[in-house]
Amino acid sequence: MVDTGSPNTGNTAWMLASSALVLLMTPGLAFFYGGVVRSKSVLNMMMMSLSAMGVVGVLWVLYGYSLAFGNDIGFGLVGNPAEHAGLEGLFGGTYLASEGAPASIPLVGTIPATVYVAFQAMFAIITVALVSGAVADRMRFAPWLVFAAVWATVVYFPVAHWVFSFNGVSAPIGGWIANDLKAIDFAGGTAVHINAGAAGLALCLVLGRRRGWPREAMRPHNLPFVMLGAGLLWFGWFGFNAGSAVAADGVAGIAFINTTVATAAAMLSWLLVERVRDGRPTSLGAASGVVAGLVAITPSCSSVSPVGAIAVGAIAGGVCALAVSIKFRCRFDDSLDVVAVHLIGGLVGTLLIGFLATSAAPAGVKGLFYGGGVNQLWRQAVAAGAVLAYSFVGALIIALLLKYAIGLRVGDDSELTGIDETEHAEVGYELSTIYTGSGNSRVTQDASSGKIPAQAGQEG
Amino acid sequence: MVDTGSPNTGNTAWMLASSALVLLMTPGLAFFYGGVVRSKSVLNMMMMSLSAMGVVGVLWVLYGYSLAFGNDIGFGLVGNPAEHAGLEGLFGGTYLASEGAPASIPLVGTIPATVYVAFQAMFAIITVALVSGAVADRMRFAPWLVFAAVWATVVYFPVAHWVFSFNGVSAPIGGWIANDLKAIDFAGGTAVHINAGAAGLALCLVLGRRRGWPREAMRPHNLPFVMLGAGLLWFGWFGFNAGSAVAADGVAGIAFINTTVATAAAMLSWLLVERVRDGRPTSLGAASGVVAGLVAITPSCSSVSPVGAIAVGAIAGGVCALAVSIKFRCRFDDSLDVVAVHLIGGLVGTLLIGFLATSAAPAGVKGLFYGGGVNQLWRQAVAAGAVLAYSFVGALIIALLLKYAIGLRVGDDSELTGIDETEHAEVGYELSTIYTGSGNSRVTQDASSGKIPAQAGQEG
Amino acid sequence: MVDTGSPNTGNTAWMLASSALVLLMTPGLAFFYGGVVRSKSVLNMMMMSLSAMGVVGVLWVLYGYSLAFGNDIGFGLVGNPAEHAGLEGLFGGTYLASEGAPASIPLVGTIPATVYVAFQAMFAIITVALVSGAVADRMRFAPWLVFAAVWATVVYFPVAHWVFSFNGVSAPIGGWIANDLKAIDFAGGTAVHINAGAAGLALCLVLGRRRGWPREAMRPHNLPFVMLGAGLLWFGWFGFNAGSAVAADGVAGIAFINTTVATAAAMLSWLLVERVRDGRPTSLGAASGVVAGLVAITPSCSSVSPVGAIAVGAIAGGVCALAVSIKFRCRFDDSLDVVAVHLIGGLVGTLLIGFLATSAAPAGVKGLFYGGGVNQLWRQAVAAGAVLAYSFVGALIIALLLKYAIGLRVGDDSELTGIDETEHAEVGYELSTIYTGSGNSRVTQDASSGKIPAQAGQEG
Amino acid sequence: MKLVTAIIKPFTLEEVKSALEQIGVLGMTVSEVQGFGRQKGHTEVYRGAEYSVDFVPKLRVEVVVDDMQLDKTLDALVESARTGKIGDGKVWVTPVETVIRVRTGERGADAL
Amino acid sequence: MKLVTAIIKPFTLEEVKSALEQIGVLGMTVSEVQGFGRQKGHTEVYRGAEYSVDFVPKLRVEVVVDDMQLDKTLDALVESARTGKIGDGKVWVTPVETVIRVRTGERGADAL
Amino acid sequence: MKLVTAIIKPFTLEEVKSALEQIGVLGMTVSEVQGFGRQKGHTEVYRGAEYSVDFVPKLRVEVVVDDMQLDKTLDALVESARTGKIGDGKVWVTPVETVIRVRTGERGADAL
Ligand SMILES: Nc1ncnc2c1ncn2[C@@H]1O[C@H](COP(=O)(O)OP(=O)(O)O)[C@@H](O)[C@H]1O
Ligand SMILES: Nc1ncnc2c1ncn2[C@@H]1O[C@H](COP(=O)(O)OP(=O)(O)O)[C@@H](O)[C@H]1O
Ligand SMILES: Nc1ncnc2c1ncn2[C@@H]1O[C@H](COP(=O)(O)OP(=O)(O)O)[C@@H](O)[C@H]1O
Repeated sequence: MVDTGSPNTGNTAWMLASSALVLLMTPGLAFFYGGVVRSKSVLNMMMMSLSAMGVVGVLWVLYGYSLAFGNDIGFGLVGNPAEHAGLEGLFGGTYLASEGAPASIPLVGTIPATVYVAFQAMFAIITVALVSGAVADRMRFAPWLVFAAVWATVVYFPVAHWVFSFNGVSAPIGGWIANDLKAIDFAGGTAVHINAGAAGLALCLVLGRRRGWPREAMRPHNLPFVMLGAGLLWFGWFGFNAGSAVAADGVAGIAFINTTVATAAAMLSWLLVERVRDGRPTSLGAASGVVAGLVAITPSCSSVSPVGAIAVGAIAGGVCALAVSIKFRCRFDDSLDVVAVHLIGGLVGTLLIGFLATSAAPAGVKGLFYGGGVNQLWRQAVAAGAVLAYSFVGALIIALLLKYAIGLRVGDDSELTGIDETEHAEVGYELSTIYTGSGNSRVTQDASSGKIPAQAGQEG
Repeated sequence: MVDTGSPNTGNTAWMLASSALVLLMTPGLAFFYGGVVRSKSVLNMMMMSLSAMGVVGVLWVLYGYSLAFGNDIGFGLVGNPAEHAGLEGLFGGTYLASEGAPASIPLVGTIPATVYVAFQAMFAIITVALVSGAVADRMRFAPWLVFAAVWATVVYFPVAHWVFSFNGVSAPIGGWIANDLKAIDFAGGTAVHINAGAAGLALCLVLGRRRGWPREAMRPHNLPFVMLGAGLLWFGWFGFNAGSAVAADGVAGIAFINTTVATAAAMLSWLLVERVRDGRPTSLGAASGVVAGLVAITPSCSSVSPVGAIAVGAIAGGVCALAVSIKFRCRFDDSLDVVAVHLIGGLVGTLLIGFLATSAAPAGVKGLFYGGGVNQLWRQAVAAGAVLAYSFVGALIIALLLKYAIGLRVGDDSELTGIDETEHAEVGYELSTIYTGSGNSRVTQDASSGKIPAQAGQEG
Repeated sequence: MVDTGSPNTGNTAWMLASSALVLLMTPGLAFFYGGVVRSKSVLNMMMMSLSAMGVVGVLWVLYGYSLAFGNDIGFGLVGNPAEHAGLEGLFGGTYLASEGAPASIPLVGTIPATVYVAFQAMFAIITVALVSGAVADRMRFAPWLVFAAVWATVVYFPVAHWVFSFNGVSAPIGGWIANDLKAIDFAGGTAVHINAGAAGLALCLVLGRRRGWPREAMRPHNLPFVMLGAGLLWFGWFGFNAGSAVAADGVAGIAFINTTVATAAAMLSWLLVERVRDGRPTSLGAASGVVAGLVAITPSCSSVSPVGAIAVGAIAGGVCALAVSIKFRCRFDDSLDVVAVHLIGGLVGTLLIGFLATSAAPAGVKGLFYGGGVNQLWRQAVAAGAVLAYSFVGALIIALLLKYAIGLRVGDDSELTGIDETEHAEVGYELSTIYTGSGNSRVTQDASSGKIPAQAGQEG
Repeated sequence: MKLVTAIIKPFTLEEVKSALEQIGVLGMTVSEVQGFGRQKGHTEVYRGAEYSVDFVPKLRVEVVVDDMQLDKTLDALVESARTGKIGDGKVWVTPVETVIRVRTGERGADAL
Repeated sequence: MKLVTAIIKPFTLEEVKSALEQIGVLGMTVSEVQGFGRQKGHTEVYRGAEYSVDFVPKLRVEVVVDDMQLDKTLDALVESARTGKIGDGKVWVTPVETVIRVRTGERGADAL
Repeated sequence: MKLVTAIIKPFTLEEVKSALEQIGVLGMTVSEVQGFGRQKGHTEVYRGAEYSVDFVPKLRVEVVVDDMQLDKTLDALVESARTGKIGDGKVWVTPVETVIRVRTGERGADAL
């Protein structure tokens, strides 16, 4: 339940910083994804992430936070959407201390409720953005916006309630995974990564493969952007993981160091797999290993030791590097490997807790290797399975409905020409002297005139 | 007045982080601006932002801070430049606590005075950098440096005093807008955005249009850079807005969530305008909507509710999206829409406070829609008008003086060839195998030899 | 020695943020470096930085931290590697306060030991990454990884002990430079910049010049990336310098403002040198000036006044701008000027303390110009010289051993074709419609099949 | 010897290439060009200003062939590059007096 | 049939294009090239090292025209591309034996 | 007048250029092309998928020369572009009927 009082400035400072860090992850993701697609789709790829910030940001304030963190309305399945609609009851009060009387505002734990809302908003945004990696190059923009809004509402907000809403923190009664099953998912291995990965799989199955995939090679057009994305993601992820302590304390400290070292280990093991399998360690591999490590340590950073974190990272990096072959084996076009990196990586991290958890870590739980038996392992498995299944089915239904209601895919022509030109009437780069040297495109109409016949791109 | 004592570590932690965040906004702006121009001007465009960090950074320490936050020397117009010249009196003391005796250093509020100085320095820097968007592709670099220094001194530092210097915070007596007019401008809708927008308008009027504008299309050369810029700006803006609480408290909290949701709403409404008017929602539109929303919520984030923030963002996004047509109607070449986004966006945000302010927000003021009548509205209007007029006239005079003293514009040839080559002897990108594959440019002279005849670029 | 207790949340918040900021510097460096090389080497250049995060990150947790911050095992030369192997003894305890009983965890100073470990880890990572600038375009990736691991172990970890390990902070007895010599190096002018610069010099001497250097011009391929790198470095450097206060206090405050203003001054003075010497102020010059200023203020930000910081920056910017000619005079191919910027810049900053230190600054030391005589100056000189010599000799030996053991250099062919293609089987950019427009590269084998004959690139 | 120059739509390159390989053409040179003709370009929108881009990205394929191979080559090119839509492109033939293989100095047909 | 190849300064393309359209040329193909000749290149400076770049960015405009159109075309090209400054470029004419429109297979003048 | 077109390896351009300058060639036009031929391309790997890139980056050098200069030019080109490795490229010669210097309108040899 939301108490009122005066916040701890140190914890609040860290959570404000963490919220900003997690927000930056979505632009970071836009570059990680945008660099991997071909140059004719870079803008659309980035727009899917950016637009998630718009759509989910607004919904979160209107009712999303309440669905996730409002008081449970039954069986730990979902919060009360009306409870804090428009953030009612989460702001106001005496903001500033005055002669003796301390500030007194709504708090969640030791921080202002609004800060907790903002921090959690960023999680909702990036989870939706992650899904877009599965549908590169071929999904119309309008259906994407609708999918983002509906999937967030029907799948993400409830699942966040299951996993992140602990009894008595933001509301008296929270979600079933956190409070009844007692699975450990510190920062979102299930709610964020398995969730997004399963949804991406469903969406790309409904959408179908890209023209020419897999025969035709679709080479990344800008690998430095991928590395920029990986760098920004790693940076922002400290807010994601260490911020999930909701305090600047020892829990944040171990989450931070574990996030650092697991990611380092995952990068190395992905590169090792490439060296052995492909003969060359690649920059895309290093960047992918970074993300795989970050994904796997997300649920587990509060329950393993730093050496355990090295193990988590090394295993995740290797497993995900091998998992990229699944889509070729099963012939589904998960264009940017959301399944291999986020679904598989999330599973690895969530399940390894059952083996590697040590009571010296904040979660204070013993895994199989530390004499804890399978008690924690099965809880982890159930949580992972439940989220996976619910998200996959939910996304599948939403995608099918949209497919038949408004259609999901761009035409073949526009896949050939490039979705940027046909969906957004733009091109990512204009470096040719044919244009920059002179005026070889005319302004046919400027913003001061009214509606124009939109007739972009019939190159096909 | 500057007290001495020992700082609140939590508030200091947040203000240190905020200062770093706001610094990052200027490189972010460099990419937002740099991506929109043609590839032959990208370096100059970025250099105008980067150089503002150099020029304004040094001036701020020498006398700028004192002009803005020194004790008022009359009518709330400007601070005493000598008061803290070289930051005299703002550092020193007992930095560290020692057996019992606490640290005792100069403070502003609860944080070290030096941190307050640094935080405010970043505002001065970015305001100057914002102006450069109006003069893309055609302004010589030396006059730009002079303009930056003079405009900062004559316009920004005093205006910052008017708006940001509250009695008894950094000095006993502060500025007239903050203390006498009591207009609300939490983080700089007037002092930063209206100020920069008006100056940009004046400067581009004096400078004149680019060769070929508006007939000739000047297409953005790197839209992913624009999105990178928008992402970094949004990220840094949390320091700008939530940092303006100068504490890690509930005020920062609501400023933070309002900044998030207003920006989200503005992005969506800009895209909606484009969809209707142009037939396509664009990535440049999404990025521009982000900035428009950030601009509008800047003055208002402490005085509206989260739902009010959605309204502020939605209105600003729509209005700015339509305002881009003004320059075509009136035929002034505000190259990167500093007027449409910053001047108009700043006006929207500043005036909307008069309508949407709610007493549940920290500012504790009632707007027209909350039964507060026009009492606040007219104050907002006066503040906006005063800053707009002063900045426009000031910039106009400075620009005219420079024009006749040293000239502002590059030659036609260099506008054709590209200002990067002629002003900076560089090109932004060198991707051709004609050069990278071999040695087809020779080193004619290396850094070990002396002065060279500079004779760059006669391609025209 | 590591005490246990409950951390100061404000200081911890700032150190968590600082650690994240310093981590971001390495991707920032990857862009600063990656933009300067030719497009055929951009990925390898970035990979050298990224891989340092992997290799050093893991070693740091295993034994690196102990070598640097474990209790001294003799003469202040190195810490006890076994002391905290795998961070043993640095985590655990009561993480959360419970009814009355406060949290009690291992601390370093007022922050969790794990946070201190993480913060210092980032220093080790970036120091190794800095070295790579000297060996652009021509060093095989595997030997680089080995060099990084060995040099970090044999050179960086001990030198960090000398300079950063103060008696009684992380262990009872620390390093000789910090405790016996009492030279001032607040954030790493010697341990980071002189250290990396000297190693880079040794490595590039052993490696030899690039094919065609210096006759053939090797033009930067992406200067906006260089500016992005400079921006991210400046941003992250606030964590580096102000974070070195290990608290959110007045020391951090003055370090922060000095870092801001010295960097601004250095940018301006580098541009001035270029204007006079070359006839044009360049964007590469501005970015290089930023880094030179950051390097020079790193050791001195706690011991000079803000006006002193302007002097430090202005001198460093000018000296480094002139120092880039040394490699041409002496004909060694320090490809990205690690010597001119980091070695020289580090020396300038370290020695200037001996002149410009003022007792009003936290270090409380008087330099020559403030009546302190040469007492501090000689200490600075000894520290700089010791680190320079040890690092140079250490790197030279390691490089020579590797050269004869496994070889360091790629073949001429691959230098012609591009190291990205031959070492990483990738190209940085693929913008041509020859590929993006259609399927003109076939997938010959996908990840679902096994090992492939690696036969990349025989274009030469 | 003839030089056959074909302006084609980018995405047809792969088919063109294999069609030429089929009839025994051993080499070709491809470059990126911008075409102007009957096929109209596309429209771009930036901050409400509509830009009409008249040029259309095309590829130029150059093949030097022996006279007897000419007709086969033209047929192969035209077949494989055709989509039937406007903008499919042109093929033109110019006479070649000598061809030399740089590596060996061989001339004429042997140089191909 | 003739192939007219013109090397021009990039910023003259728009005028060249409209000049050609005026005289009824229906299509052309443009590509980016680097030119070397009397016009000297420019100088770049990186960290104090001065680099001299000998090549100058130019555009190559290729137009296939009917013999009777040749002179009109040459005049139009030379007029519209001329700035009078060194480096304005060259125009050269080579014989074309056949032209085919890919879409229809038409040959000769009809293919243009 | 002849048009000499050479397809060469990028890194040989500088030598080719100076070889041509030596024999008094005053100008040339260079463009980037992708070559397909005996020389095999390279392999790239992305997330375990191996991509074979068939095209090899080459440069096209075009020189218009006077007939008497032709042989000198061909020799210079072939000498300077040769590395002896497969993929060195081709040189071909086509007849040129007219050359015009845009700046002056001069025709023929004077236009070069
Ligand atoms: N007269 C010409 N000379 C050179 N190239 C031409 C000419 N006419 C057309 N082209 C090239 O052929 C391409 C296709 O021509 P276009 O008229 O658009 O379609 P189509 O070939 O179907 O009639 C153009 O984009 C241009 O590159
Ligand atoms: N002999 C040549 N063969 C092919 N192209 C040439 C030749 N001479 C010049 N050019 C091209 O024409 C362009 C202009 O030539 P240049 O000598 O610089 O100026 P001008 O044409 O005014 O004499 C050059 O940049 C080059 O692209
Ligand atoms: N028949 C051809 N027509 C046009 N260009 C060709 C032809 N054959 C080869 N080329 C060009 O020459 C280059 C080198 O040819 P290749 O067969 O690879 O080596 P070599 O010239 O040593 O036999 C190719 O990359 C291609 O650009």
